[in-house]
Amino acid sequence: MTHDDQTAGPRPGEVLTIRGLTKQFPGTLALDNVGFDVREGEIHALLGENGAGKSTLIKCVCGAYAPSSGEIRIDGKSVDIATPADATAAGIAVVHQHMNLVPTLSVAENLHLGEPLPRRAGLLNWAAVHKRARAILDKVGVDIPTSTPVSALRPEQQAMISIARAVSTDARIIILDEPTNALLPHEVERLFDQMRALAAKGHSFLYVSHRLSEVFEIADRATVLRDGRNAGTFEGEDITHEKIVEAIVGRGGALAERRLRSHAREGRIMRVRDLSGQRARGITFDLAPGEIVGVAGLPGSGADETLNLLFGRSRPTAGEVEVLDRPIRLRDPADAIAAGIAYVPKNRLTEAIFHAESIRSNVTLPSLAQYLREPFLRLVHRGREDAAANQVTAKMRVRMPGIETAIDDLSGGNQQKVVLGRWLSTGAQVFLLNSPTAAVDVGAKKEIYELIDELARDGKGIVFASTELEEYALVCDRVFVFAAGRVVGELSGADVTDAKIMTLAAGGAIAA
Amino acid sequence: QDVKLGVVAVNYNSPSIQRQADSGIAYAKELGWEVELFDGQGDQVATNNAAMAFMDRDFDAILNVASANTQMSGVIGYANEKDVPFVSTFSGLVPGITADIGSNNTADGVIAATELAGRIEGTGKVAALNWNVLPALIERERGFDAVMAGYPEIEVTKIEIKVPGQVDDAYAQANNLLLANPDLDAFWVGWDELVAPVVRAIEQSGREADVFVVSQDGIPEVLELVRQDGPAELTVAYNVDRMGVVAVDVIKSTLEGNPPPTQLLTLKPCLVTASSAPAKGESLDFSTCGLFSGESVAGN
Amino acid sequence: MTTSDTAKSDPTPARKFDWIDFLSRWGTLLSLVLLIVLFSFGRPEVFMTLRNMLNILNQVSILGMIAFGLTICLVVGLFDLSIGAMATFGGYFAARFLMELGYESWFVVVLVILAVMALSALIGMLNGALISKLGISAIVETLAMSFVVTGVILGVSGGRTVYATEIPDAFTIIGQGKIAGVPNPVLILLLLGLVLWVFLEHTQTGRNMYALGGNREASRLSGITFSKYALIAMGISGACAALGGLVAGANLGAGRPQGVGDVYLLNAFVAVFIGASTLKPGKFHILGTAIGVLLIGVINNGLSVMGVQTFWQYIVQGGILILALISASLNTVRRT
Amino acid sequence: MTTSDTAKSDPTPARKFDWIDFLSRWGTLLSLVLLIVLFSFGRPEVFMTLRNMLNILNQVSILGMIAFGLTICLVVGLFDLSIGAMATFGGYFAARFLMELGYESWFVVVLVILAVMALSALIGMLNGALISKLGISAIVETLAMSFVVTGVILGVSGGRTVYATEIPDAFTIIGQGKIAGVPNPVLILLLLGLVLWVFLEHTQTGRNMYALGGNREASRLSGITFSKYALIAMGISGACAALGGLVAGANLGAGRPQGVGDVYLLNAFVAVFIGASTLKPGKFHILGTAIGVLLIGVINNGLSVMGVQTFWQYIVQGGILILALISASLNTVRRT
Ligand SMILES: Nc1ncnc2c1ncn2[C@@H]1O[C@H](COP(=O)(O)OP(=O)(O)OP(=O)(O)O)[C@@H](O)[C@H]1O
Ligand SMILES: Nc1ncnc2c1ncn2[C@@H]1O[C@H](COP(=O)(O)OP(=O)(O)OP(=O)(O)O)[C@@H](O)[C@H]1O
Ligand SMILES: [Mg+2]
Ligand SMILES: [Mg+2]
Repeated sequence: MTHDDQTAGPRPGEVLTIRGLTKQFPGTLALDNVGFDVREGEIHALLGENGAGKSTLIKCVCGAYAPSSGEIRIDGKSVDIATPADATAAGIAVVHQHMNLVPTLSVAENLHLGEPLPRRAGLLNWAAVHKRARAILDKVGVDIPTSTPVSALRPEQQAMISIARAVSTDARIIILDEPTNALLPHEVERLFDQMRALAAKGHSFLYVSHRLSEVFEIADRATVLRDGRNAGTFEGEDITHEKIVEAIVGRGGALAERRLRSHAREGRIMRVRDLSGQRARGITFDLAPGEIVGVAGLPGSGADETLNLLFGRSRPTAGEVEVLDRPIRLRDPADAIAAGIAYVPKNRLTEAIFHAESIRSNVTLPSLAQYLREPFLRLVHRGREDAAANQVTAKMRVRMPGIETAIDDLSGGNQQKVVLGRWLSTGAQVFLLNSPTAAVDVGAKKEIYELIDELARDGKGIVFASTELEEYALVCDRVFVFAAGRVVGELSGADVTDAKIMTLAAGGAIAA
Repeated sequence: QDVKLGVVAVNYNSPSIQRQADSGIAYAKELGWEVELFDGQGDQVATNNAAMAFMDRDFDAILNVASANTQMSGVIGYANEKDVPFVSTFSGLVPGITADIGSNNTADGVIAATELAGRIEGTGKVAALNWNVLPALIERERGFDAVMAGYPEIEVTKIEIKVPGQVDDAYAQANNLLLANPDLDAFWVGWDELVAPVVRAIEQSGREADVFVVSQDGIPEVLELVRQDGPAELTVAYNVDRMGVVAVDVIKSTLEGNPPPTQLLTLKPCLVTASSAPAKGESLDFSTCGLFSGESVAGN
Repeated sequence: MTTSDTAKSDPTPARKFDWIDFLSRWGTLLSLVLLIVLFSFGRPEVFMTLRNMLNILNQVSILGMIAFGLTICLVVGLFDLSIGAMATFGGYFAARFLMELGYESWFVVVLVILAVMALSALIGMLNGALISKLGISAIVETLAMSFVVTGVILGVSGGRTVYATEIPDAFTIIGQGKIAGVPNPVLILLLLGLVLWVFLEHTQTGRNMYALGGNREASRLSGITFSKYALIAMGISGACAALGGLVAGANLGAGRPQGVGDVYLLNAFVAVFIGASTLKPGKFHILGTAIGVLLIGVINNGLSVMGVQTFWQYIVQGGILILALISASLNTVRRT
Repeated sequence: MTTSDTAKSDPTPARKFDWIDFLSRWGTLLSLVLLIVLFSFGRPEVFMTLRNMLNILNQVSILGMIAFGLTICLVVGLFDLSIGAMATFGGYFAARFLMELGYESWFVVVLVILAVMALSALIGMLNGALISKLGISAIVETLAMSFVVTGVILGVSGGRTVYATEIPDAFTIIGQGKIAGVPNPVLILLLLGLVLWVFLEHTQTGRNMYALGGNREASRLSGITFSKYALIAMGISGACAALGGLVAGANLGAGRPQGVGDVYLLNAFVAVFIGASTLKPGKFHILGTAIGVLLIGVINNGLSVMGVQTFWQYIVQGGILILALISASLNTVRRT
């Protein structure tokens, strides 16, 4: 690895040292005696499955959580970080996994969040605030007016604002928790350039991502956590795919293989003609039973929107949709569900899960109508509901103490299986899956791929979207690529590769 | 003897209700009775239920302090059934009660309105502020209307006051009226709580000399305002302390087998003007005060 | 392929008794029991009698009806501040209609009651429609509606109360009669509680309401239309408030155009929120609301029976509510 | 393999005038202007006079002070239902302390006012502490606190009003005096509005409050401590409510132990939420609140000057509030 040379040479000092860090949540030991260090000017990746403890570790380091025990040293000196403000004072800047910005405030104010704003005569000097904000944005190459409210920005723009804020400070330690989830490829590149430049100036990075390819590109060293414990720190030649994956999952060869065999059959399960909405236009395709069709594109290109339109989540302005040759009207998700369409949203925590409810409730909610004692009072037959919940969770191989357990107590992967499973009993024929493996670890990912494959084998039609381009090749029979609201290309068979998708999505042409 | 008296008040925290209740309770205790008080905190249903519960617990008599008897028909029916004396103060006459100790509100309205008409010499512009929900206030307005019917030269503007928020609303309404009617001569208000805000509005508009207020009740605050000879011209005062005592007296004699001859026992009110108002800190002497302005003029 | 299998072992090792969790679930109920014991020692001959227990139930019956209705719309995540005005509405218009009709028959009374409750449900559904279709704040919309309703009642009534003599006895008996020694309002309360409990816990509609209250977006994506349930919930809330006001009117034998519902508005919120800190912390439910209502009733009755002055009732009620909130929050707080 | 390249067209074509956006921003202000024009035509000799304008301002001044304070805590995302009780608290205790002290001096009056406001700020901060430290619902906690405060006032006062004659003139002048023809309450209102506007819009503390209101977790992670700002906001809200009650007491020359704040409570919420539908839809801000307060004042004064019956005032106020909410929501609704 080329960048290995940079970390060699005069042995750099340890900027951030973590020793014996333990965090006990009620019922969960999230961190168990974790220790590692981040050196001056290095980019240090922090890896691990969902729930391995990465975000918890970061929150302990930045004062959002109080660790149960352990020591944090900066420049070798033990520090007590009790609040986020303490962390800032100690020279730590963080981009958290979620919730970094205040949507109601302007870009300029968000860039200054929690910092003292420039003043004049006791009051805030807004001209100076906007000037500084402009400078910060220019540095990361973001061209957004600083007075725009953050709520008006697209997700990837919001992500860039969060990152800009962290890298603009003169913080010595910059922590990024899955910052690239919403970014476009060229923005990821620009972020990496920025990180390299800052690292060269002596800033240190702690970088969390599930995208291993990114890690191989950028990281000098990588520390892996598993079940809240150290599972090894890797450096230089040791940063290999096999070694890292093994450390992460605790077993080898967990990666799914390329999809080879299609389950598509004769016939047509869904017919879409000229479907249009606010952000996508003229979508036309047929879906065969057992077929898995991907919709791909950069964020905002219309791929996600296609799923939203097909589910009635966004209102179509024109077009026809038929399921099993019956025309349907899509004014609301309820219409789509009644027509036999299922939908797994991108954001599990905010769009899919009923918090503090049992696994049973989470599974049976959309299909409750099938377990009624009678149709008028709509009394639910509890026995039948329980049976259905047990059957679904068994089929989806959900690992749980029982169906009455609160869904929040499940790990991310198992929660996702519950979300998928809730559609098995609605009699859905068409499954719209938006990033069903988002923020799910390698092991659970593989299981979810298998479950999708099973659905196809059962003759369901599947429309699939993902933030990770590699997944299309693993999952789909063919892929529509979107740009600026329209389909710009169709790929199938061996042509489904991340490179070709990317080329089309970015507006290029592919030689036949 | 061993008498148990149940006292219910729909809103004990209202000062004049408190005085009626307290004077009655003090007197009953003097008589050696056992007394229990229930405060409905504005909830009439709870008040009714409490009265029922007293009777269920074999109390010997019920004293209802100032919650409209018209809304206690169930309680009164039950009292009759159980042969328990039901005496009320200032709560209106309805069939079935033993007695209501109060005042003749219509007559009081007539007194205040007549005095008002006399002071503006039977002609001019008058504003009436009232809340036409409480029976006693409706009766007072009826008296006011009867008098005004006899003076076609007097132009009356009626305003319904918002309750709750009556004090602030009376102030706002009086201000608006004074602005919109430069020729306004006087205010008639349904009850004394409205006097102070109306006086404030008059003073603020600088028309203390031309506009005055008349009212009914005789709460200490208004007695004081009247004494100061400002825009608060007069009020028809009730002897609230005596009402409680008389009520207990009536209960006592009823229990002894002598029910009152009439169900409506009215006490003599008292016309309070600047000349007849009690000195600061002293209370009104109902035995000597007059009922008509001529008496107080002659008395001086 | 190595596998260590220590991870997925017993998820709950034999822990010590979890006091905080216990308190957060049972604290309110415990304090209710404690108060009852306290008052029973204070005035054993009065407080702990069947009669007084029935009396307490009777005292809280109207509050209870209104609070039950409020529970439904809070389950969906909507505040309803119009319940005070709606209670007055129900009481006044039932009496007024009966007065205008002038028939002394059971049949007419039942018809009028149904009509008034239907009307109130319609107003509630209008609230629900405005809130869900236009996405405006329930708190403010219902507040605005309560102004409108208050104005309409005042306008129609001219401020005049409808009296017992103008109302058929068949109506007043609803508030004043007893069956087997139990006052009718208590029976109505129990029935309403039972119906709404079954509705919330055991019907699809109720379950969907809980889902909406838990995560509105996830519910929409599961095919549960918010606007429909907002309509139902606000309709139920309006109808229950009107029922409460109507029973109050029957109890008083009067149709008052003002001051009926206002007394119950705040207490209903107190009761429902005490309920949400009981048994299932963080969740609104009928049983919890019933406990909240009882707590208020016991405090007021007990302190009054003990001869404690009124202002203490305010202070104790406020204090207990704060304690209930604190105990319910313990579980959440210690997580961070 | 096909590729088309029609995609990259202009994302924002030259649009027609955006009526909906215009209405959602300016609708409330427009309706205020419309009402003023209407009333001016109705009673030109009365309504559109400087005296009546000052009169309107004077009438809304107390509501305004309370609503300004409420704005601050809503900015942070906290409801304060104790403002009614706190207004009563301020009015009563200022009068009571002055009565007990019995000095007729400016110095003592100022001292007492400061003491009462400090006390109210402390109670508000206690609310803030309970809410932020224990994570309990602000709505219910403040409701509970208002019960406690009401109880304390009733207990201390015994229900007795402190009258004008028992209060020094130096106090009543605060509510009754004028400077250059402008009533003192109006001056106090304007000053308070200015101070709080600068505070919210142009100080770090104010901006941090907006940040917390917009996203509490993001703010926390950026080092903005919720509990600190909850304390400040609730303290300000309590102090402003007490100030309003105190000026009301000075204006009417009475320290009333009940019935002062309750009316302002609901109207303050109405004003603040109308404000949040004005100019910056969805955001609470002082200027908006001022417009909301004015709207209420103009409706009440105008209808009353036109001789419209009281019940219409309730209906019109409720109706306008609903319209304001609808107009403010238009922008949001069409987005879906
Ligand atoms: N506030 C909390 N209360 C209780 N348990 C928690 C809390 N936050 C995290 N956990 C648990 O701690 C463990 C570590 O979670 P953490 O969020 O640190 O994982 P992660 O490595 O960041 O996962 P991901 O890759 O999904 O972001 C998980 O079991 C999680 O469920
Ligand atoms: N909020 C929580 N409260 C209590 N326990 C939790 C919570 N979140 C997770 N857990 C428990 O912590 C354990 C670890 O969760 P984690 O997310 O690490 O599972 P996992 O092994 O990664 O599963 P998967 O591979 O499916 O993601 C799980 O058994 C889960 O039951
Ligand atoms: Mg795992
Ligand atoms: Mg994480």
